[in-house]
Amino acid sequence: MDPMMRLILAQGMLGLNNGVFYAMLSLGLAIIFGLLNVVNFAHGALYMTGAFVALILYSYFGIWIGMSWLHIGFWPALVLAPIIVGCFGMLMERYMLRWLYGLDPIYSLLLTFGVTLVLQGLFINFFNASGTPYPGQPESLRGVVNLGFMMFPKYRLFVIVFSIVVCLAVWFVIERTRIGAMLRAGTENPELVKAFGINVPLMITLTFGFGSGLAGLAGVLAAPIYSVSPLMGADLIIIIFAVVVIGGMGSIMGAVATGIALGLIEGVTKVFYAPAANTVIFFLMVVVLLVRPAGLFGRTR
Amino acid sequence: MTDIILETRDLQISFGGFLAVKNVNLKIARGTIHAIIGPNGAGKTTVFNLLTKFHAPTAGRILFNGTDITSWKPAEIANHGIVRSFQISAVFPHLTAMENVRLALQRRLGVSYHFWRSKKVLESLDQEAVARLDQVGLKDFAHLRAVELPYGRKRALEIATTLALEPELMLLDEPTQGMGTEDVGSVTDLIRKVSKGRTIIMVEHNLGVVSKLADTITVLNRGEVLAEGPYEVVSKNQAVMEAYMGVSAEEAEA
Amino acid sequence: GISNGVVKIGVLGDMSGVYSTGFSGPGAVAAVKMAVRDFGGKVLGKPIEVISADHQNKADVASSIARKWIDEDHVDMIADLTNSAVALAVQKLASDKHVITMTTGAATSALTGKACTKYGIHYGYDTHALPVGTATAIVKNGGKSWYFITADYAFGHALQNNTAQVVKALGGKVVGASDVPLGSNDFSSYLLQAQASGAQVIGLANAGQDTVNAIKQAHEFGIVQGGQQLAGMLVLISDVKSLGTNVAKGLQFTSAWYWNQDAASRKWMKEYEKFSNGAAPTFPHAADYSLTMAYLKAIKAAGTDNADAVRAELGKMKIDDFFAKGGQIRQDGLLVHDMYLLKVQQPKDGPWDVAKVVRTIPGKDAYFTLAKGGCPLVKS
Amino acid sequence: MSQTMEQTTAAAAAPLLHIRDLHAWYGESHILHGIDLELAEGQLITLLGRNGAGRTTTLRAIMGMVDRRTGSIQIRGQEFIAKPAHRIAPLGGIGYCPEERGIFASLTVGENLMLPPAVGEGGMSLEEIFEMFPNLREVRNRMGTRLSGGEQQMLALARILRTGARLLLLDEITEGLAPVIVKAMGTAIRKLKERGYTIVLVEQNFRFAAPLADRHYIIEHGTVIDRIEAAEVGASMDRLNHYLSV
Amino acid sequence: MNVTTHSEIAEFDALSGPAGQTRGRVLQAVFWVLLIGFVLLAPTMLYPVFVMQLLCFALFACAFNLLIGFTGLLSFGHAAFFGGAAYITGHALTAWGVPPIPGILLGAAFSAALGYVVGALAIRRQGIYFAMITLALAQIVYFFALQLPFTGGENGLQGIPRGHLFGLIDLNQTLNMYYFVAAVFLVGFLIIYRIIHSPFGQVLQAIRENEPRALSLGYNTDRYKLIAFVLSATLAGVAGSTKSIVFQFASLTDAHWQMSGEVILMTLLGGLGTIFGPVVGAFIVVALQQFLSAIGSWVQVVIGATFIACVLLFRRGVVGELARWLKVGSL
Ligand SMILES: Nc1ncnc2c1ncn2[C@@H]1O[C@H](COP(=O)(O)OP(=O)(O)OP(=O)(O)O)[C@@H](O)[C@H]1O
Ligand SMILES: Nc1ncnc2c1ncn2[C@@H]1O[C@H](COP(=O)(O)OP(=O)(O)OP(=O)(O)O)[C@@H](O)[C@H]1O
Ligand SMILES: [Mg+2]
Ligand SMILES: [Mg+2]
Repeated sequence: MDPMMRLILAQGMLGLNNGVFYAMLSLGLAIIFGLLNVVNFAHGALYMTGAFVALILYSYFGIWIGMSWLHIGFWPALVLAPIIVGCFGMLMERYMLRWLYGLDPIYSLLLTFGVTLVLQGLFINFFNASGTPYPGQPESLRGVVNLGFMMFPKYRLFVIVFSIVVCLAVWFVIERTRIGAMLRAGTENPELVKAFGINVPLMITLTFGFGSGLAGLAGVLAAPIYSVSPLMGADLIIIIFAVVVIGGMGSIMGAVATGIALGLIEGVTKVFYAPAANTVIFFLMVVVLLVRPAGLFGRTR
Repeated sequence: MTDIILETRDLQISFGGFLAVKNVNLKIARGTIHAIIGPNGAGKTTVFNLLTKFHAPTAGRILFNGTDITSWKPAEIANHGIVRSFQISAVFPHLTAMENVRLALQRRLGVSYHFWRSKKVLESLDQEAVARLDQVGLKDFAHLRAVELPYGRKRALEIATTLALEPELMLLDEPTQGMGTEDVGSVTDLIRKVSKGRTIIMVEHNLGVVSKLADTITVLNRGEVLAEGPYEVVSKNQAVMEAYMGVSAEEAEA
Repeated sequence: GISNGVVKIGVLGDMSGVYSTGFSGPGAVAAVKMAVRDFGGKVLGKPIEVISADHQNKADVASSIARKWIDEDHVDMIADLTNSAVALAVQKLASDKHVITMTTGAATSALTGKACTKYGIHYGYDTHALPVGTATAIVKNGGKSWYFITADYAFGHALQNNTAQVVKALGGKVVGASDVPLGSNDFSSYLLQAQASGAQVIGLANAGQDTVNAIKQAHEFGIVQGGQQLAGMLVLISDVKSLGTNVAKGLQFTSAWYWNQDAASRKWMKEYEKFSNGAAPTFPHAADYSLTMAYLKAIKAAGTDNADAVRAELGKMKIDDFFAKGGQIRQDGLLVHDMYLLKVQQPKDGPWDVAKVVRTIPGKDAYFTLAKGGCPLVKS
Repeated sequence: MSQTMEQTTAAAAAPLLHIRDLHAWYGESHILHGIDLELAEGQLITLLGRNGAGRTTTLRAIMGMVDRRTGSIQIRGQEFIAKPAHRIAPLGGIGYCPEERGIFASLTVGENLMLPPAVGEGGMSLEEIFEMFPNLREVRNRMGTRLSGGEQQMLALARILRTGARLLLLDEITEGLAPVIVKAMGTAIRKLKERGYTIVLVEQNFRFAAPLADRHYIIEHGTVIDRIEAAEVGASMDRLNHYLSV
Repeated sequence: MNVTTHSEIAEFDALSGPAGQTRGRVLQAVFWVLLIGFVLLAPTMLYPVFVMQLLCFALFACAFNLLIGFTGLLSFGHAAFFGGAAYITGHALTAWGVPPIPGILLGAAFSAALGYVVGALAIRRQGIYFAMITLALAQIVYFFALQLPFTGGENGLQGIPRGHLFGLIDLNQTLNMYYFVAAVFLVGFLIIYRIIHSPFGQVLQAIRENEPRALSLGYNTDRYKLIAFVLSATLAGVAGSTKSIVFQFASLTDAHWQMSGEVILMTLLGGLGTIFGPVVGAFIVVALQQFLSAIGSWVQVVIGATFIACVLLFRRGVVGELARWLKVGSL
């Protein structure tokens, strides 16, 4: 194979790897935005929290409870961390955001920004600003797979497949189940859904929890790849915002597709002009804004 | 032949495939009050939005004094004498009544972009602003902020502000909506008073008001013109009775 | 005499970022405090005080702290200054205000080269000294073509340049480089670029967690198995520890000091571990201790904490302790002393015995000469 | 517990729905200016009036879908004025069919049908519903908005019948429907009445409403200006025409 | 169509009758005296560099407030103007030897141009999208600050010479520098005060309160918003330029999104849409950072918690709450 082609494919794989994270995060953001009209700035911080929960479960929890031999590993963390982060999200919705409904959505953006700072600050204090490696990567996912054009770590392959499955599952839940139907109906006409006797406030809380949980899940998946650091969500959230502006908040699938596509574009950009890779998304955003102000999949609200 | 101030030709707009206004042809005669009625969701407000360029029509043309204004911007329309009010009271809540009116007068001075000048230059307009307020009976409230005015007075303020632009053509969207009976009366009188020398297009549900004020009525239904004419004619129209009142032919005869 | 009746040493380091575990951080503060204790807590009858702050690896944060320390708190000497951008900024600012800085964590050779100042001292190692050991050994072993993965700021670029010089001088060549932001957590795409370049050696012109991440991910992507060699240009034993000796096997790196190099060092290591509740020191920590001692001795010898007098005394002193062998602070502010080429080994003497000394590099070979450095002060 | 007993006994005597001096606002617009009405179990009343008179708003105020409301709304003796919107339907056993039908565009017909949770015992089964509205059976998997107006209206009605609600608030269910479907709706409403449902019907189509209703309320400008029993309709035709005519 | 889009930022429901207006005037006078008194006397009581920092941030916050408080636009990318101008001024002074005042003007001109581009793009979308777009565009600026050769990347621009004012007054003297900064601040503050109280300011307020209505009165609202954006960006640039001279430093911190967040906090804390609020807010935040620096990275936690408290408990901010409490219209 032509070495250039090889490199493009290889960077594309890494881009896909990033893309599934973008997809999962913008998915959660879109779900929350759809129902609550809240742009959750803390989404990146929740992602980071998810990664830390995994790290704590593995490396610290045992010590805290005086059983230093205890390491709660990756698989349990994959379940526990989203639940913990989801619960945190629900508390946040229930005790903070709820007071801001009906006000300009800018306030909820600012509130979640504040939450972001607090979470970041706390984790910096307890774990310092640099990354801590996550040692709990499961044995079964160690090693590489030969893709023909590159050696690709098994774990990353797992992340790509798993995330796509999660996105599809979320899509399925939202598009094909009764709960999803309630959510969609609530997005369209919350008043009427309330009039049917559905506890919309509770539904909102649970949805927020679910969206947050997705961020937490992405965090756990990221932990073994990137070292776990308090700032890991900070730069990501801005990229996710750009993804959202490009894709529009229109559809669940739109969020996922845009996320993955942008990851790929970013990856391939690395081949040609690496320094621009971090910014190519923002340039794309400008172009999309000029051509389609409502975003690719957006409807104006 | 009457003098036509505003004309629409096959005006049409669709929202994501839904035709909210279809093939509407209006001819508004200068100096008249023209009412648009129709069931909720018939497209009345949307027609207003089209006329004042808050929406761009998907098809059709709008002519104002014979000029094609279809592609103009909202601000331009206003500057050429077409001014609208809104279905829900539209004032600047934290400005005083006087400042509200003054904002409409201010454009005349041509200083609106002057960010380096003191707003004292605007004081030359105060007298006229108060006079305008007087016209709608708000003189005594000139220094209250709009948010503190009762609902009916806010509508009056809105009309005063609109008038201050000396519009050739005024568009009023449900001017009496949400008012007590007394207020309805006074606003009706007010509209009659200010209609002298200008053209008014209004949307109104209150047929009492419409019958008292309107020279011509257009009935919209599902985005289409159902009937048009003076009150006496329209109110006898069979289609209108059915669509608007839901009274069927036999019943009307009965 | 002593200004304000107290000698104040400010430890301005990275207390929470990428360099807080190996180079700087609480470990550096501990080393300085231990030196003060060992000196007796007083100099010329006046108390010695140590204050510290976190510069967050931001040069602007560092300079405003330094400015305040000097203006308001009357700090006499600023130590540590890990992070080259920080060190360059603070050294200039402090010298303008006649305050001595003794940089140790930062590596760029510009500190005593173009950017040298009257009161700035660079103590421990620099980007010139590092590749002399490591790169020479690798090129001589056949690693002729290099690709750099470089931390994108003063330090990384200096290290890359200095290394490239060594490589070229020995007949090797540089085929490319990727600049990576400090504290990046994903090196995979840069590693792939490096792999695609076909270079024999991937030189890591970075430090701390960055180096660790890069090496780890290179293993993850099978790059080492693919036949390319990794060369960490600045590696601490704590990095080797966190990589594990399996991943780090065969790695050679240059260090200013190794705790197991002689009896004095082993003894100091024990003391330090006791003083800091079991934390093991890295070579910058040892340097922090050594420079504090040197500074206090200079005050004692000068009989004052006046910067000019102390600086002059420091230049005259022979620096020869467990850390610096045959050391001398030159006019440009550089401490010249012996360096060591280490090679990773399976631990023998306890968990921290992760390497052995392969070669001692005499100070005069490791560091540039006064003339070559380009320090404007040196002309006369 | 004795209190609940009292309430139940009281409810038997009192009307099922009893509204007194109901005011409602959208934002600052004061839309309802004191509505009074009542109806007993099994009765059907209509709210008549011109466009914009406030009939829809009356129903929305009952459902808690206005920005502010005052006065009293009692259902089976229980006060609802302060209840949050999502508690009203289950507590009162109410089914609400909104003016614009409220079919959710992003849901299929089946999902629309299954969306409202049960609010009481004895809701109709799907079988019964498809028997009543055979058209719906064929379009089950279509998206909600791809239905004809008539089908949408049937769906809107059908989905609240599924919930077991016994008090139905129906807003202009014949609006924009072909005569044949209007007829079908009429049959459906009659059947419901026979089954003992209590119904509030907002209608423009007096001909449709007249034969079904026990009583008519005329609303204008947010208040009830007249009330005509079914038996008096013939005698009051002039009055009615006056209220309703253009 | 929903036309009730006026933003609820700084929603005063306090009554301000004629009594309230006189009280308001008196109070404004008090604030003016306090402010000018503080600016003149501060260096005798406080560390001058600290006060200079305060003033730079106060000006930055006031410039930002012009946009959010008086136009209703939340920009989440104002650091781009602050930091961008700092770099330009720093470069002009260092590389071209430009004197301080032309240097600041250059920085401001750059910010104005940048503000025009960013503003023109961002006003294509409203509300929350506006915020996200400004944030993303600021990220591009950050990227350039990191990549362009003259900015010094992560090192920043160091050792910017303070130079001499009119070739005479040596700004390396702390007090000279101080009074120069004080003058820049006061001039900037006066300009903002004037803009707010100009015919243009009236239109801005109208747009903030009810944009469709302003449009129907014939105001080209997009144009006004854009001009306001450019003005705000320019003044933010002046603040950034001045800060770069004070600290002799231009760095990525100045252009980072966290800086955009901080300026929002200052403004919110002091009171959106108030005249003196941003100054008070800036003082509180800078002082907090200064005095809390002893507890290290807890600063961020405290700042974040302040943010939350502010949004939940006193959205009007310190000065806004004070105005409401004293029942005066605006301060
Ligand atoms: N921006 C929009 N996007 C999509 N649909 C719209 C939009 N604006 C109006 N519509 C739809 O167009 C139709 C006409 O609405 P319009 O507001 O013009 O009615 P109206 O006659 O003014 O009614 P009302 O008397 O209730 O004010 C409605 O079905 C409405 O839902
Ligand atoms: N969301 C709203 N905000 C403000 N005013 C409203 C709103 N909805 C309705 N209105 C106004 O309230 C008044 C009463 O409306 P309502 O919909 O109750 O009338 P209706 O009697 O049901 O007439 P229709 O035949 O049009 O359905 C009207 O003037 C209408 O414009
Ligand atoms: Mg309307
Ligand atoms: Mg209705």
